[in-house]
Amino acid sequence: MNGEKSADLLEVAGVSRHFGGVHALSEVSLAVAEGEVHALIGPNGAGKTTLIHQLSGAQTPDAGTIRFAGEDVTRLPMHARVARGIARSWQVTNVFGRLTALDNVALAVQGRQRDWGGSFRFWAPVDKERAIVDEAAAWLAEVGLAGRESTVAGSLAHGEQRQLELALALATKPRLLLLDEPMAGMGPEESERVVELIEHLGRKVTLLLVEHDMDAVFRLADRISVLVGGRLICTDLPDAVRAHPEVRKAYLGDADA
Amino acid sequence: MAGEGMKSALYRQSARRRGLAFAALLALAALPPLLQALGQDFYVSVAARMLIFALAATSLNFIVGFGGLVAFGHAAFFGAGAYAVAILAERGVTSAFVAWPAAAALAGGLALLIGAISLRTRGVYFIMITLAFAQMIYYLFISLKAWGGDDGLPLMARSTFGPFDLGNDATFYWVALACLAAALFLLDRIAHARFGRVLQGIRENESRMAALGYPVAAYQLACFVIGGTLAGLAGALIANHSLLASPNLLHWTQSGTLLVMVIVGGVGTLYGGFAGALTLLLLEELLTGVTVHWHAALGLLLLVVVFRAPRGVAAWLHGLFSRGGTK
Amino acid sequence: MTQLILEQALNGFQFGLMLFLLAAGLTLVFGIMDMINLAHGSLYMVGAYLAAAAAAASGSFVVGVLAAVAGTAVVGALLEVAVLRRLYQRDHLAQVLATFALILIANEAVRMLWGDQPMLLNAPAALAGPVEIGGFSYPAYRLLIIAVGVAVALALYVVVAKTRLGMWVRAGASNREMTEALGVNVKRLFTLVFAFGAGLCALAGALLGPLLAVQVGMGESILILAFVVIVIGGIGSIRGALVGSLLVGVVDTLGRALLPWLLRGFLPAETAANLGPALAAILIYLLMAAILFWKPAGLFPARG
Amino acid sequence: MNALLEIRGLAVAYGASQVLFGIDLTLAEGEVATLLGRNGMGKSTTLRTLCGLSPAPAGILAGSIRFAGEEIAGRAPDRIGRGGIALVPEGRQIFPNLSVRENLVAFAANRRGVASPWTLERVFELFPRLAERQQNMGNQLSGGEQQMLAIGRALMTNPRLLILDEATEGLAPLVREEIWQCLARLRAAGQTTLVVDKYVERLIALADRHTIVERGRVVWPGSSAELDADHGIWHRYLGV
Repeated sequence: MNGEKSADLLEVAGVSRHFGGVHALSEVSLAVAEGEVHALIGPNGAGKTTLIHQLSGAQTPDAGTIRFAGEDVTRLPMHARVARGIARSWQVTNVFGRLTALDNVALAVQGRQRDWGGSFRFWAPVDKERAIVDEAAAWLAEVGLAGRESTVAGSLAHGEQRQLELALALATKPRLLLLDEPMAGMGPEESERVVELIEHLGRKVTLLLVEHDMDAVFRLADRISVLVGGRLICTDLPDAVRAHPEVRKAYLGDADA
Repeated sequence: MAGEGMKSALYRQSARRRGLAFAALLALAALPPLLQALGQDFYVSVAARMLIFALAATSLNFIVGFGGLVAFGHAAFFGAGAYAVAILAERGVTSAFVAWPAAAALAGGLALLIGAISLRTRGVYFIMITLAFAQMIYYLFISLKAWGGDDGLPLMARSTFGPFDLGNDATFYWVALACLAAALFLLDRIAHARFGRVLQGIRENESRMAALGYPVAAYQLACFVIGGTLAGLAGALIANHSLLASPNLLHWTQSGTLLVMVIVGGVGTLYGGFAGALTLLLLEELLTGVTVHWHAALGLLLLVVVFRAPRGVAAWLHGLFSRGGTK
Repeated sequence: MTQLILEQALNGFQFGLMLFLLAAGLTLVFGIMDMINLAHGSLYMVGAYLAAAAAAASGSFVVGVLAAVAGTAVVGALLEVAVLRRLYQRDHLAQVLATFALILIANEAVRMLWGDQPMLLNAPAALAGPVEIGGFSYPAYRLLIIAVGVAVALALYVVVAKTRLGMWVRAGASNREMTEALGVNVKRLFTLVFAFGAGLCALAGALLGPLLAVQVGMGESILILAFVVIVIGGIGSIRGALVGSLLVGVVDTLGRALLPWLLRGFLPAETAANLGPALAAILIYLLMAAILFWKPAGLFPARG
Repeated sequence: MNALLEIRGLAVAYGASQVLFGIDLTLAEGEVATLLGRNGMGKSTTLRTLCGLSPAPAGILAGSIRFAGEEIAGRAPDRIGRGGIALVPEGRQIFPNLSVRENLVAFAANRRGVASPWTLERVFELFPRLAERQQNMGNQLSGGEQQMLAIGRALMTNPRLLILDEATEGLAPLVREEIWQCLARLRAAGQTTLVVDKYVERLIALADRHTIVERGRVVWPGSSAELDADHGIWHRYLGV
């Protein structure tokens, strides 16, 4: 899987980012192949979320390039990257809290429609556009939120909000989905549901997954990259990563090393 | 069932509300004959002025409340509309069908220019940069002697409007009312259309909208331009009303007054601008009759609004209604 | 010509220093509490009126100035405790509305106390004439303003840059919570800063009183300039306020004096006479828009 | 036993959502204690409440915090700070617009009249790198230097209780080691300390007692020896 350059959907080369004197990312290079589930792990503060920010366009790297499907997207703003097929979720739930679940997803579906002016339409009531409504409802069903359409997002349970967050990202129909700790703050049952959901998604879309739950990571990932102190120390198959001495030392703490 | 879910919580359209709006429109339309019957002809003109300010405040509320952009330079668009009409009239263009759209277009174009630059900034800096641009327009107009300088540019007569005589205060009032009603109807449609949904999303969570693929700044700019255009129309009306394009219309305190109207009326509600303009101008009428120091009284009342009715008069009244009303 | 340029440059410098007195308090209030205070200009007006009244009563300009500074500082502290403190947690719109209301109230209060007519505040007789410096003559009173302005700016610099109080203020502007956790009573610190800023306003009002009219509404026009200054400088930054003040003072004053003359060089006389003042009047706003375009958080951003 | 800090039944909520459901913790003068648990289990909230930061005071639903014999739950943060509790916060939060030297001297105090109080010289002795960079502004420092500055800044208030929230997070291994050594030296000097961190093995070596928090509740209190003896506990509550 490693050698074939053409199969890499995402190619990150020498990406660095610093904040004041803090080097959050130092020359990170990473390739994600089309169709794989790629996990990104590392201790808190290792720069995982910062890397997701660079990839999604929330921030721009100080150095290095990011290529997506062969195109250099390093300087593109976030919305342009979404149009090319990069979607993301947030570590802290980031939905439209005062809109209904269906309204939330409808916004995502509507954002994809770029026919005659896209959303620059000022007259026709959007409530009557069946295509948007139906598709949004379908995405909610896909992530297991059927029946919760008219609940205001802010009053959904925490786990449900995480599911909604996934539906929002999916409804942009991405080729690459960046998931930043999709199970953060979830109970065991909720986590299990999301793991199953991601397992299911992994067959349809390329995933880059940041997660702390190691059971989930080893169960889901085709390959794992380890980030420590802003540097990428290895990318390998799960078993190899598990055995990697440097990873054990750096990531699992000095506990068993 | 899914269709029901699509209704957004903030902007619910209902037959009852449409009925109320229609009734209010009829009542407002019946005002001139009523005042004339009472022998209070003078107040027809006062009422027309309130409607014009209601339009200006409504256009600002669309930017501030619906677009989530706190702009402090709305006087620029209001005043530019007024000057456009006066300048055209000076050159012999007196038809409302030419001059008023021209005024709106000029204000809209100005909004496009100012918005495109200002939207690079956020928050307080956006407030200040819109103020800076408005000040530029203000000083530009008062410095140019050809446009009347400090004295402003007078109009010989109100615009011609097909067969209707705008010189008649009642006719002018009805035209102003029609403009306001049309603007409210338009903004209500926009709020419920795709564009309105996007603005609502941006106001709620800007970064999330960008992550759904929306070029946020483009939508905000469009919103800014729509608000500016409507303010230009209000400006055209106010110049006709007072037969003067006054530099006072461009002054920053005018921007402040419009903003105060919006906040008093209720930020982000369709009728907030209307309610605020009405409240403020009525208070002005009432208080000037009671005390020469009516500004102080108004100030105290505004403080009461800030601390007692933080979501505006419209919401406060609504609260009173729903508490005392049915159910 | 050199005489004119030099004189106008000094006038600009002097005006800039007075702007700094206003902007210093405003930028701290804005920076630390994230509070838009439109009523800041009213404190300047109150200061000028207090100075005029106290000077008239005592017959001494100096007494007038000192009374104005002390009195306005007290008014500022009271205002902060009674009204503004309740607004820190509110959004900018509520702050705009409330402080707009305070402007209305302050203007009427002044009108009730001192009437509609502008008040007279005369510079001390000893400083009425010009001073000769190597063939260049300049009004003595304006020189005094420059001297006082420079002295206050220096004192303020020392306080902000060198004392613990100044460090607390700067720390509070960048991270209020941490400043509190380290044992500083930010609430009280802020009342103090506010009173101090009000005193500076009064100083500017009292010193400018003999040059400009002491009248109702005098605060509003200068308030906008003070806001321009702090936005150019970067909200919350004293250094930014100083640089911004001098920039605005000099650009504005020199622009008004020289632009019409410069334009005459390559434009027809009539066009130049028309365009000159217009361009000069909007120069500082152009400056501000340009700075915000390239540096959206001002020249010296105080936060991260 | 004369406890310096005694937390009893502390329950805290952010708005409508309760995050602490009764935390108990006791710390004697001169001791080093830890608060352990996975992310989002309530460790930071406990520390923040202790320092009077949000969600306190409105968020405190029940419980008491006694410090040096006084009830401090709900007190304003500046009073708690002056009362002798110093926080080294998560994310360091040094003042970017103050120089290194200013960050240290701005809040220096010796309210207890300690015989050999913390001074600039002593902090520079502890972290020589800060001495080299004392004229730099806070935002020009590297992550490790910022962490040292945050610790130095807290020490300059001569606290009776020093609190560290994730002080080794996001640091390179070598720098992290420096922080651990610094904590060991502070301990030897008798500094009472409460630590939140992830490296259990290092904490066992450093601290006297440990409290494990899970979903806002204390699930295990005990000594270093007890924790060291029972690796099952690590894996159940702290495992990665």
